[in-house]
Amino acid sequence: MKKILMASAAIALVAGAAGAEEIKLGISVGFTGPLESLAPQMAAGAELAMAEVSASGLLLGGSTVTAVRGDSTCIDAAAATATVERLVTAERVRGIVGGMCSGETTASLQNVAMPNGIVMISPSATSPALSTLEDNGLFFRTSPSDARQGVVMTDILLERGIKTAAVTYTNNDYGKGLADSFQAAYEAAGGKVTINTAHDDGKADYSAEVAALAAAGGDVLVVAGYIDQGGAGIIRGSLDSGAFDLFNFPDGMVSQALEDRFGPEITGSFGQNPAAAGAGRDAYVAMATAAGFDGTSAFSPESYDAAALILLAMAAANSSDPAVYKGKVMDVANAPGEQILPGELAKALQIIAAGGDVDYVGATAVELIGPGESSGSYREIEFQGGKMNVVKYR
Amino acid sequence: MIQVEHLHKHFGGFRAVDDVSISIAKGSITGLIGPNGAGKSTLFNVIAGVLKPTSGRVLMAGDDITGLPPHALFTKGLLRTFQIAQEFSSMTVRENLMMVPGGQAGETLINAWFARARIRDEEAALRKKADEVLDFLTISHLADEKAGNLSGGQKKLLELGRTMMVEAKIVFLDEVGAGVNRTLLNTIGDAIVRLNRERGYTFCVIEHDMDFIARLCDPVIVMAEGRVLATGKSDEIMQNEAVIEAYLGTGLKNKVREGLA
Amino acid sequence: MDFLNAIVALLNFVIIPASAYGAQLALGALGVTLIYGILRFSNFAHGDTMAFGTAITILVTWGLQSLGVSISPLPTALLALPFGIAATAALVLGTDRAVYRFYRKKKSDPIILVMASVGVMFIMNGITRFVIGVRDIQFDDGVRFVINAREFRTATGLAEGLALRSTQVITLVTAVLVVWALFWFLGRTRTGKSMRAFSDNEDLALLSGINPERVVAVTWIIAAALATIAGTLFGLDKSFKAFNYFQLLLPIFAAAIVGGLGNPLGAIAGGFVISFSEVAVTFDFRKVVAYLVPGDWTPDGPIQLLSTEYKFAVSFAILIIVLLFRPTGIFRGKSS
Amino acid sequence: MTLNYRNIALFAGMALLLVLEGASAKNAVFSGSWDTSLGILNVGLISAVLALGVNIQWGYAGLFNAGVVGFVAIGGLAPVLVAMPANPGAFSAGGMGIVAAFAAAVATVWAAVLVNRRASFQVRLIAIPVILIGGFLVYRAFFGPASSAIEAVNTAAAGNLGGLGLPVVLAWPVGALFAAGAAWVVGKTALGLRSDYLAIATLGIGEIIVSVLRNEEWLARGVLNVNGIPRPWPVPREIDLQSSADFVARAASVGLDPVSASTLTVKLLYSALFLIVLLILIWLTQKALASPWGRMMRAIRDNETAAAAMGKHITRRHLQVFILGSAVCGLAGAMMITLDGQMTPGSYNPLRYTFLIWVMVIVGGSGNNWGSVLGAMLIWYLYTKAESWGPQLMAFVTSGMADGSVIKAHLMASAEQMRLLTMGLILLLVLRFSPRGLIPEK
Repeated sequence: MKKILMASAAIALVAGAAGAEEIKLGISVGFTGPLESLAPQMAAGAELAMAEVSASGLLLGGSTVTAVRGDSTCIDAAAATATVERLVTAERVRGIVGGMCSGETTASLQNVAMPNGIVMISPSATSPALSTLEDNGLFFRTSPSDARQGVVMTDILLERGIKTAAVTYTNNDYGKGLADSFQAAYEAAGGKVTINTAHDDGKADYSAEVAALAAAGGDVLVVAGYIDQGGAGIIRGSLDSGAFDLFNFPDGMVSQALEDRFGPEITGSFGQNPAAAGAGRDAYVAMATAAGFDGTSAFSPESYDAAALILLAMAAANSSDPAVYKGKVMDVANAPGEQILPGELAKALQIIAAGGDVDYVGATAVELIGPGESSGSYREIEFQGGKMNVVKYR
Repeated sequence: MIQVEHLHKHFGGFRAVDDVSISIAKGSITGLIGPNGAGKSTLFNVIAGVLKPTSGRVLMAGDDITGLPPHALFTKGLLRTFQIAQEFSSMTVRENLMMVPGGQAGETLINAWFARARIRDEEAALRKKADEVLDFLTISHLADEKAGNLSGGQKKLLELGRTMMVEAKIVFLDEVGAGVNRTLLNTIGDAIVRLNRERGYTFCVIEHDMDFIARLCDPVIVMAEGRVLATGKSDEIMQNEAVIEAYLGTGLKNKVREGLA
Repeated sequence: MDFLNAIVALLNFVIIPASAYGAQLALGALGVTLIYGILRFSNFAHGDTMAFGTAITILVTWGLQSLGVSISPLPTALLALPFGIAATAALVLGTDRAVYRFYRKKKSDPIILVMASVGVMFIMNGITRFVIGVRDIQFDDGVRFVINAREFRTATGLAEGLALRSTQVITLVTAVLVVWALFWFLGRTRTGKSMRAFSDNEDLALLSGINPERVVAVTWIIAAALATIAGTLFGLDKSFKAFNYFQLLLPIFAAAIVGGLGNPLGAIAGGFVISFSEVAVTFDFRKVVAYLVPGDWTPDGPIQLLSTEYKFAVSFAILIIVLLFRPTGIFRGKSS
Repeated sequence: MTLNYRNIALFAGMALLLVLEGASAKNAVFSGSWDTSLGILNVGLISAVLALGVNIQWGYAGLFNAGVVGFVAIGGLAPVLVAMPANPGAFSAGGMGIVAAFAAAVATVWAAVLVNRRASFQVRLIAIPVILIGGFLVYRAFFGPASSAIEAVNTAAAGNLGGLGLPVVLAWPVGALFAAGAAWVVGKTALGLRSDYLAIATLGIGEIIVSVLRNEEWLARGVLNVNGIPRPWPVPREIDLQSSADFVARAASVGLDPVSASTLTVKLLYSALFLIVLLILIWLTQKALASPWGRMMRAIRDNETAAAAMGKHITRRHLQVFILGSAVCGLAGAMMITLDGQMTPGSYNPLRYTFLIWVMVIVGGSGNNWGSVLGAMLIWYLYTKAESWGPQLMAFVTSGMADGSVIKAHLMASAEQMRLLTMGLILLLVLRFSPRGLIPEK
């Protein structure tokens, strides 16, 4: 054992220096479990960024990047910890895109990533608790925290003159956190939340939830859920029963699937998701389509951005050692520097190699503030004529 | 010892036990006979607390014991055996006996963990007693056999043995002779008589073997179609018109059926 | 007018959705109860059997759609249903041969069969995902509404809308047909009668010359058909996602048990008891009450017994209360 | 366990798997990481405790508890309430209201039970619903304001009652007590039911307990999770070790880098703690099984009718083992939360915490404590390893196919699903070919 440990320590030392190497990045998302339908697109997104960098041959003297997938199950902290343990100590990954859900992310961060000094960038864990967690500067996320979106939603609703809203949220920390922060912001701004109630994902039937929402009433229904989970059931039920025909869709809902499924029926409904002005998101969606997966699926763009950030930070630090490049993540994500969109990673690497600055914008307008989370700019979308149209960016 | 007063047990419209009043005297070996479906086993099961009566009372030494659960009756000294022997099949014969006495110190978990010495003494005493019982029943050689491997008759003996592990006041034996060969039946009969004489057990025995009943029982109660037909000494019963008719009736019916078949 | 509004609101949000959901649960519970009646164990794999059947039906539906076959205004999936049933029947018969028959021959304790069904559940779970993946799939085509809420409002001038989806109607009609067919089968045909005899008294049935393996096979085929139909109707009405069908297992069990295991009538009643209680106990009656009382009496807060977070707990609370008073269900089911 | 060669070999084999996991070079089967190996061992030890709890219920008494997840969850509540710091002002805001609400609930149930026992049928028909609904409204009147008041205190970071700030190890027996309390209520109501009905009633009760934990934010923040549960004595934090010069020097003296040394130290200390708990439990359960108490329990499981006729109080004994088994499950739940360092009510899923535990008990050998321990270790090992084996197997299977082939993409995409499928397959194979498990009850 001693020998092996020494050997691996030696490898780690060697890996720290620049020179072509095979860099492994872990992807820890819930391929099984309640959000299993989102995981494949997230992993594909992250792998897309890695492939792009590998193909460019411009990272750390032509290093290649390989993805190692791990199943975090989304809900089982023990299994997630074991998975990340494997990624870190056996696969020797140099960074992790993940975890998926806040609970599992916290567990694997505190029990594995932090002790081993590995950088984790979560595309989808949004819990405010993660902002205050002690993380040794190792944890970042490309999804904005709930508090920010709550404020953006409030602005959008009030600008549209909507004074009462019913809120239904998916019963996990993402949904609950978002719904609560929205309610706080909205009511502080003079709006009225008629009801703020949960729906469980993966349940058989949502007529009870729709009935309760309908009874409470409101000008708009805020669906803080996931499109291919309970969120769709709630919308279906609300539309069919005539309970609501105007909706607000937060980031977990805004996707191609929403347009495909409900487009013509939800004319006038609106939503917001992280994206900056410019072609970032569209570029990503096009790349995803070319690669054969749905880039609009929730948290798939965030996953691409998370992987890209790790790799650009490595380039900027001229090292694949997390202890070194962790300090560069904020630098590459934020201004000053040239703005980088999806598909432009090679360009970014060239700029970095030439000693320039980059400001990674990516598919979701990444802007990291404070303790390494995305402050995010949002785009407001609206459905007209069965299509999802961008109204403006904020 | 036991008084049964106006006991009814109905299953839907079927009156399995229909207004039965009997009494079992202390120290007696009372026989309970009757053709199949006469309600003997149902009566047993009501007295033993397995079935709740539709109406009526059961008294034991003057106390009302109607509807008490089986484990409560056990503590009052009322024990029973079953028509089909109910052994603890995965336990050894000796264990089958040793588990019987109630209130063993080792049956509480705290003692099981922390009063080991006390349990050791208690177990030694129980083991000795169990071996005595096995001796009495002449099945000592089977002590370490799994009870599930015994023959039907041996299981019946074992059941009888279980009643000997405690000071029973009254023991109900349900068809002790069913599936038991003649030699073993005699052994069981001897055991019953000895228990009755030496330990003062009261017995109530359901049996089809008339010789067995005649040898052991006094008095004998005859049931048919849920009612008590007659009560008396065995030789009187054999002469009783109603009894003969009840038995012969079925007998004749059987004959006729056989003839047709 | 207000009274009518109250009635319409109740119909729209409680009675219609709960009836459709109840019919889906009832069909699922019928399968569970039938297997319990004949094979004497609770089949934990039933939810995943439903998922498998639906997955095959969806694949065939896609095939038919690409061939341009359609039975508009009805959904194409109805046409694909027989294929789904056939495939599912083959799968469960194979499972019976590979797994359950061994324990049946050995006369194992029923609980061992329950455990085996848990193993089968895990495996079917995987197979379904291998076949069709983990995504949410919408596969209903044809006409969506019989009555549309908005049109209803304009047509009647009422403030409340009433919606009736075609899938809800299809669900109820199919459920009635299936239940009728099942009872006709059990009551009138020779095989059905022998199944009932077998369920009532296995030994007696064996003595009277019934072939148990045949009865078991027929039971599995019927259960597969029920599962596929229930799963497809459910998927048409909502959408298909493999994960949801495991979750569906719990209310289905609740329905089968509330009604009394092994009792087909009980399963149907149980399905509706569970669906109506889930919707009604967590229903906010404010809107309905507001129509019925004078204006200023209208309450501010919600009038509901429990918030919807607990709707799932409601079905089980009802299950437990029923069992406390009737340990084998409303219709007195079997107990092994 | 009889100390025969077979059983020793089985445990040695299990140990060998873990050693190979740690010591071998990284290959397709083993990860070659001691961290992974010890990580599996630690959760395996907790799973062994959990499996012992289930074995007490199923193996000793034949009670099929399909609501294990509920008792694990309720045990997991203990570390939050015992070890977390208090949320200042929360108790004064609504603590008394909560107490009053529960007093009202208990009084209601008590009154209903009393009426049910004493009154005539007609009175009962009216009185019981009136009492229940009236009591429920009183309960709600106290409970609603109190819980919102608590949730309003420091909402973003806490919003719950908080804990007592005591050492987390104390939470383990408390978790057992919580679960025992819940089991008493459940047992009183459900244990009269027969086999399948009991199974499904407990399945439902488990779901109810979990949904309460998910939705009552005042208690343990519901789905918002509680993070940062303190570590038990004597387990330090890795980063503290890494920053201790003394530790780094000692690590270097045995040829370890500080990071691996710290993670391994922490894991080994956890293993020691869990092992102590497990050994105490095994001692207790083995002694109980070998005592007259165990003989009585076996008799009851063998033949309830005869045991009742021999004076054994079946319902009381069933209740006892149900409570004992659930308490052990609760203990395991508390240990699990301690190891994770957080309470996430959303993670209590019956597949993982009921059915997987069942697989452990069956595979190990129901009725046999050592069997349960072995089964738990083995199944947890396989469950963890299947996560990486599944995709590798698929990669192997599809290696002959052309890149970009639809079938290959489809198979690779489904690879993660191998995990549950494997568990099902193992369960079926064991049930079929070794129905009494790896270490059968003697």
